[in-house]
Amino acid sequence: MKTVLEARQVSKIFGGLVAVNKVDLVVPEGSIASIIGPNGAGKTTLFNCISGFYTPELGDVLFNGRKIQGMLTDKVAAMGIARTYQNIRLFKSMTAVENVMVGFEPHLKHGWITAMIKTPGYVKEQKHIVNEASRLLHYVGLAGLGDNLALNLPYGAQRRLEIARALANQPKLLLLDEPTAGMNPQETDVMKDFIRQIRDDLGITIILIEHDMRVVMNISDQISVLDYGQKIAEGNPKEIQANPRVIEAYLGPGAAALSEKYRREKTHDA
Amino acid sequence: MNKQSIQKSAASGMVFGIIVIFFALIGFTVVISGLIQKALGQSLGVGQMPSTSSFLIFLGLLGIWNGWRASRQDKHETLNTKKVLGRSTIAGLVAGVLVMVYALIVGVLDNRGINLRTYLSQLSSESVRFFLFNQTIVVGILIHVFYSTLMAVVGGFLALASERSRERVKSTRESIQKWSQDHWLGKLQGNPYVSYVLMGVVLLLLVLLPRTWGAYWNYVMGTVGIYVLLGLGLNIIVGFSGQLVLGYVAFFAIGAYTFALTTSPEPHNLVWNFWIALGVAVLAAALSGILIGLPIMRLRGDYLAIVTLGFGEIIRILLRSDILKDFTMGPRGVRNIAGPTLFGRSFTTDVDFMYLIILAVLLSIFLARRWQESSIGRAWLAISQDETVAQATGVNTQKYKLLALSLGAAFAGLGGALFASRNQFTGPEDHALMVSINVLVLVIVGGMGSIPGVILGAFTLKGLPEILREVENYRLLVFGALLVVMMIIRPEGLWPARRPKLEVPVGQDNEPVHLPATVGGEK
Amino acid sequence: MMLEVENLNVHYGAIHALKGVSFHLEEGEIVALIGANGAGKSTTLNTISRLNKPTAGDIRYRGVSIVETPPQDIVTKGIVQVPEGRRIFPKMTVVENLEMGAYIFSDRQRIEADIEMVFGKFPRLRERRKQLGGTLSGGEQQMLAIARGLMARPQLLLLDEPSMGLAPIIVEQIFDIISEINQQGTSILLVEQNAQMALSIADRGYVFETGKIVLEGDAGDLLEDPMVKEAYLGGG
Amino acid sequence: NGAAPAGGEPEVCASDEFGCAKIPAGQTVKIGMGAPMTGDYASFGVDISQGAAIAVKDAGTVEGFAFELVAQDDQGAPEGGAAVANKLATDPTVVAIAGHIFSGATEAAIPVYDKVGIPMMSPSATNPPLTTLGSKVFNRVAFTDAVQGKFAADYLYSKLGFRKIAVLHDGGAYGQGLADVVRAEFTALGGEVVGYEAITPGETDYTATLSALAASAPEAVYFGGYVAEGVVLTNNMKQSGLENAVFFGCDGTFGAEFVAKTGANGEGAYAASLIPPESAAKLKFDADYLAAYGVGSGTLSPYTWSGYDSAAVLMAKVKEVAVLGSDGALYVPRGALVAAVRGTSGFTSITGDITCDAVGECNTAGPTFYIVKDGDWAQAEQ
Amino acid sequence: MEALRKKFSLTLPQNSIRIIRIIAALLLLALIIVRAMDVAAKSQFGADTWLRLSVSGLIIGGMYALIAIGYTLVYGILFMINFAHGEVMMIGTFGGYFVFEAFNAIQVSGADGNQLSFLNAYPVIAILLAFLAGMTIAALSGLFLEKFAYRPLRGAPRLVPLISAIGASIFLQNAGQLLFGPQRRQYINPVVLDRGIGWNLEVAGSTVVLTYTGIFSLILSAILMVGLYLLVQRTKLGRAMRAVAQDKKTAALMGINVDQIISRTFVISGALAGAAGVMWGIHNGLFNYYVGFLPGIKAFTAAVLGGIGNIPGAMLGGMFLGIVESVGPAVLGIDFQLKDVLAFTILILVLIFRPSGILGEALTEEKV
Ligand SMILES: Nc1ncnc2c1ncn2[C@@H]1O[C@H](COP(=O)(O)OP(=O)(O)OP(=O)(O)O)[C@@H](O)[C@H]1O
Ligand SMILES: Nc1ncnc2c1ncn2[C@@H]1O[C@H](COP(=O)(O)OP(=O)(O)OP(=O)(O)O)[C@@H](O)[C@H]1O
Ligand SMILES: [Mg+2]
Ligand SMILES: [Mg+2]
Repeated sequence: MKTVLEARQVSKIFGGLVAVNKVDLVVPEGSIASIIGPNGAGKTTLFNCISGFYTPELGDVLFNGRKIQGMLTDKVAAMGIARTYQNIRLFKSMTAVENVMVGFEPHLKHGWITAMIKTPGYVKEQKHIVNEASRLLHYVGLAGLGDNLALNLPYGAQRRLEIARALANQPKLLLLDEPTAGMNPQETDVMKDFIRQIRDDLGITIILIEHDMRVVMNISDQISVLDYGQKIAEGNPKEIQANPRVIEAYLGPGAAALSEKYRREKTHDA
Repeated sequence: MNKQSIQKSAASGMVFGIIVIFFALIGFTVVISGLIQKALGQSLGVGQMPSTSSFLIFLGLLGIWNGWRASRQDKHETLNTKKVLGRSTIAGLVAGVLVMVYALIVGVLDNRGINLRTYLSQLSSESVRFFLFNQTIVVGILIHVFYSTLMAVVGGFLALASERSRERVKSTRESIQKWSQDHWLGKLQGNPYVSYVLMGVVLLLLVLLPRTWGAYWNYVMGTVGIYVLLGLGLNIIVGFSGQLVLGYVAFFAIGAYTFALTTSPEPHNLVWNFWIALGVAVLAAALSGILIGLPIMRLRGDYLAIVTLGFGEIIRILLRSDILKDFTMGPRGVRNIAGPTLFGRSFTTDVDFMYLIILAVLLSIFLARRWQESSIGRAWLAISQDETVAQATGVNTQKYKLLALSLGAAFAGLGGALFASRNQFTGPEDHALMVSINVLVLVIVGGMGSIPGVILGAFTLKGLPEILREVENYRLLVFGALLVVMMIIRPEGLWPARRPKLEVPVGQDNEPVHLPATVGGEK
Repeated sequence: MMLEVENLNVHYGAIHALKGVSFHLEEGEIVALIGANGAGKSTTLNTISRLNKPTAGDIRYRGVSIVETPPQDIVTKGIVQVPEGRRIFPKMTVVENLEMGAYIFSDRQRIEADIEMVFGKFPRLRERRKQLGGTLSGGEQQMLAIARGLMARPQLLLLDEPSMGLAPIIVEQIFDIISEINQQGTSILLVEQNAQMALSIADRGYVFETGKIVLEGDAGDLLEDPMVKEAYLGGG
Repeated sequence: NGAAPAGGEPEVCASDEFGCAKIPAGQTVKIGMGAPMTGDYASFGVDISQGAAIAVKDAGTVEGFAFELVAQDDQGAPEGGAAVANKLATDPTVVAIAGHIFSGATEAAIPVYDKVGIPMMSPSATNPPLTTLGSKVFNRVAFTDAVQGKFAADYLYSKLGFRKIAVLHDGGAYGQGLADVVRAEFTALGGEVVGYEAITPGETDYTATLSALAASAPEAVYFGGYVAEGVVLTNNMKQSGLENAVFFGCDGTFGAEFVAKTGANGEGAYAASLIPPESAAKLKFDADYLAAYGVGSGTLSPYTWSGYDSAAVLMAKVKEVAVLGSDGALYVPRGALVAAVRGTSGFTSITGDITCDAVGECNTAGPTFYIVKDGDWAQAEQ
Repeated sequence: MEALRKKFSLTLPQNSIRIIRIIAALLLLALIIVRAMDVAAKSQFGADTWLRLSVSGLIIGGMYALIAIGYTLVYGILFMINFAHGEVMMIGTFGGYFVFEAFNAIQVSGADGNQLSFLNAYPVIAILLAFLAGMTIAALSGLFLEKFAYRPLRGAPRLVPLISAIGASIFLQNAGQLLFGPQRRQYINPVVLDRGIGWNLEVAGSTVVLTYTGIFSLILSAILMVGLYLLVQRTKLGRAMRAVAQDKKTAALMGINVDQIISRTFVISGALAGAAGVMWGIHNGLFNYYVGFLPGIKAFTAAVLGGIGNIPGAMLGGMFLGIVESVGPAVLGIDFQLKDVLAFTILILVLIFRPSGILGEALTEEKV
């Protein structure tokens, strides 16, 4: 299978802290690759290196075989890498549909002069992207909410809108940073299915950062585990779940076991 | 009455007392009384003090307001006679006593023959006596206390009465609203033809008014028009693309001087055609926008503001400096700048010029609207809200920020050229920091990002001080105060921006989810 | 009765965010508030901390109404909130953030001791003690936020989604700490998306839906409740 | 107007180039003024308008009509000058303008008054080209910068015997104009200008500029600008290595304020002025001014007296040409007034003899030079 | 780990823009040095002149710094440019002036029985009281400004308070003119602190006067700045100020009275401006209602130069600006008229290379 993204010995240093330490990552086309790891392991930093926010001090990031480190973020986006953010970052006082339309930006052909004259070509292009944007909204389940300001949307809808905006970039690779954070289990399930659907429907490769193991273990083709900036394990969900190092550093005994423990404690107290 | 209520009343009285004293200290009491006297149709001789009765009217109004405010402390409570009487008496008394103390001090000092004006320039003997109603000190201060209390009580009862009638007012207003909604007038709203008719009326006015209202108003309105141009331009930069630029006057100056130097016989004797020079001025300003913008695109917010402010100052100082004297005429400025010509005929009367300005304004409004509503406007808006993310979403932020800067600069260049041409003169002092500040103020007072707001803002900012000429030396004082009050009352501006609604085709629920054609793998 | 909330109504402009919410919390209890996004849980906590002003209703703390008490005095009374979304001070170091938590105290020694105490609970923070808050990872920030809340020695701790965005093992630690704090005598009002965990350590729970409480009861009963099971506990 | 012979209009109006100003019974005859009343230079406007207001009080009435001064704020800037001019020009009862104050504002205002025939008499707009624009209406009681500069250079070279001077100006049109003339004339006389610098007006510390000048050891520092900066320069000279150089100012730095604020530092400083040292008229004015405004004349600006004079000339001329109509209104033929003002000759007032030449320069005498002696201005050897 | 460090130090910065920028900076620096050496070679300026220029730069820089701190404090907390800050300084200048005037009018008998003005009899008390009065009244006006013009706008878009501040500035300036008249006034100092007298240094054959007022101002601004720095870094109030600056809501949750802290910030910032105002009067003498405008703009520039919101930055920026203004034109051999051009050019250059000021934190690696 073709490799979409390859990271080679990527390292990012903040002052004295090596946030990402010689990480290798190979993501095949059409897969869902998850990155997990304790808080502060360097997952988001790795995303930032891939999407052009940071220039890694060391190592290469290759997208479809081309080096992309050091490129500005808009160029990276134009090449086909789109992302969402751990703390939602929408254009708050723009409507939902406008948020999505901004995503089409790298593919627009018309400029300020044609916009001024309103040439037929320009008008057609605009019509086209309004349509496309609302179809995308529909696709992510926000049909009919297009005219709402982003800040007025419920939390879950904002997460979806971020994804819609990213999809409008027409990416080949989508980076999702904790898409289910702050969602309740029911909503999380819906989001999980949706992510899989994006991959299946659109053939977009997805890299996912997530702390919710029900999501990660369910939809990942491949999981990489970071700890203190270093990759400590890689494999399919089964392998990862069984890896003692991962359990020790990250997974712990698991939610079910925990709540059992508390329940016992409580009855014990009583 | 509880303690809190007493405190509030006293505080209100205190504020009003201080206001009265402040007015007296800056001589405002005399000026306003004079205006009242004139408004009542009584003449006022030169250098004469206004009559005591007009002063009493002024004080009375303030006193009534005091009582009113003190009485209505909480929106939710219902007033009664006892409450009102207590509160307004306290407020009036406190204000009165404060004023009394002040009057006593200045009265005694003045009686002793001390010249207060050495330190407080408005306190002439005459005005001190005027403040005491031309009575002896004792009588004067007693009148103050008594009158202030009385008027506050009147104000309190007015508040009571108004509250009693408020229900009625409210129901009347509601019924009017209802009527206007039901009635054909209400239905007309939102009818596209109505806006065409309205536009027609405005156009007609624009054609007719310059012919009728005379040179002064043409001049004032011309200035307003030029500031509308500037405002529209800065609005592109600040309002649309979110870059705070405090040196906008630099582009104005570049436009004005380019035009001036290419059309004036002195110092270069170029004397170009008006329209060519106008075009060159606009281009020069736009180009300077790009040149300035290129190195500073990384700057954000207030850093950008101060760099551009510095740039504006650099331009102004250079224009008046000795090193550029031979090129720009130094502090003297360029005179004999050309007026417009068309088909060989020069049209430089105030009316002609007004039409030219109106034309330029209409064109600019058109352009600004087009850009705002286009994908360019959308990209600007995205940048203004979150530049980092906009860039990561694929918006070429550098390009768009530069574009905004140079388009905005072009408007300023046009404004500058028209300004220079109309005055037939331009000098470094035309391009001081205050111009940048004024334009920024009008954009924000009007409503940032809003084109009608800019127009309204320009009228407010450049028209208001002209109207305030009636209050002479107090006009800037009043203007400053109004600016603060306006921001507090309407922080979003007089006419806030609204995003145009897009016609979003709503997907049918039963429609199968099918994929946007352009989305995803283009295999 | 430690905290009584009665008929609380809150408006954000035109939005009626809380529509007559009433609940209570006994001394020493952990009470969980669960519910979907935007149901009004955070609003409830913010109103108790007096960051919002209710339009109607009453909040009593140990029998005394605190709806008119300004936020800073709420803290001195012993009610401390760990807000949603971390909200640590980004330009202060970890230690400075902790010191801010103890703002209402001035006894240096006691503050130092408390810092040691929270470092004991969150060793990760000790490693990062000199780092600026804004550059911590999400999980580190969340730990810091809770630690900072503890610095004020709360009697009633309001926790708003403390497990959000945390690694499973950290979630475990956090809940351990919550139950530990509770055992040491602090009452806790806990808002959580992770209803499973929340209800397992809570004594009682309330379920919010669009500004109202739709269900309440013993935590154990709620865990068994079919509606709660379906909506908030998920399949996994 | 003037075409239709209305009610009581006298004949002169019909034949007058600009027609008549009609002042209905009960109203006042207005003398306009455009002056900076707010902003950095407000003291000039306030002072000059106060001087003019005293002239209005002294002027009495014309055919039973009182005069009134309408001073409008032009902020000393061209933009404001044009606005005020337009405003005043639309008021039919404004017959003449005692102003404007600054040259820039004046220049913007002249075309407006030119169109409607309102004569101007500026107390202080000294920029030389103003009278070369071909305006019929513009006149001034102030002498031009060119005249003053030439006299000053000559005085420095011949009278005081200096050969090395430094020239400073405040970067404004007025100051720079003066400085340029002085530099050119002084060099032409054979002297050496060892430093030529501009300062930024409004500041209160010029030691840096002066220290740099001191390096070339000039015998005198000529300054073209206003009193505020003049005071600071004089005070700073002592700390900047220029303690032995003489400060030589212009009419902008003359006045009581200079003496008051420089104290001992000011001893021996020169300035120019258009007023003769003492006269009965001046003494009376000074007393009136002090009584009316509580500050001495010449304290706020050096142009108090010319403010009085410019208004006084205009009102005298109004009295000459005004005619009482049969309807009881007062008619002031505008064209005639313009001509009468331009034709002023031998009008004696505070600043001496006012006689206008063909282009509207009404100050025939050159400047008088003053020196600070024992804490007051004294006429220097001429 | 070690290997990584080594390799890291060997790798060149990959960002080509950065390289270009560094080269450009070096070129510029070289240009300036060459020019300065050129000027120095044929300069007529002796050591005396340089000393005079530097001293004057330090003094003015100290005052800029003091005013700049006020800007920075308020900016740091409210992210708002308090445009009326210069006017607050003006009010302070008047405050001190009236105290001086009053003490000048009071006659007391001195030690030797002569009639002396109080000012000359007890100069230390008089100066202290003048500062007290100037700082108090300026602090109060800062307080009122915040209460009436800014507090109602808490939470409004960022530029709205700026406009309100501009309005307040216009209002205060004109109120000053109307109250006290347009004329310039002059501080009459006690004889011991007379302007113009000072230590006379013989440098390069000529006398350089280090005026007492100048040295006094310099020392006083240094003391105030250090005091303020300690206040913000070391005290609880300072920590609360920083917390409020970073997150108001959370600060409230820590038990901080946010409104009170903001008020206090304005009080401190006003008091510093007031002190600068009185110093201005004592050192420069002349002032009127307009006195605050220019220093206000300059100090604002200084604050940005140093990194707005950053207190040491404001001090550095103020000093730097003062020195550039008085020494810069001489070093580069350009007209003094262009000193502001020089100052602003340097500002622009600094910001091009350091987009958030000399001491401001770098923006480039924003965490997302
Ligand atoms: N500052 C605000 N201004 C306007 N509306 C607000 C504000 N804060 C909250 N709301 C609205 O009030 C409602 C309740 O919000 P709240 O934050 O209390 O919900 P929540 O239960 O905490 O949700 P979540 O699980 O997402 O944290 C929502 O509809 C929200 O949009
Ligand atoms: N701009 C920065 N400056 C300094 N340190 C940083 C910066 N960004 C991140 N760090 C540090 O780098 C480490 C990795 O952070 P990162 O945000 O990548 O973690 P993460 O794996 O995404 O954690 P989480 O799951 O909690 O979000 C953390 O210790 C963090 O404090
Ligand atoms: Mg992360
Ligand atoms: Mg919440």
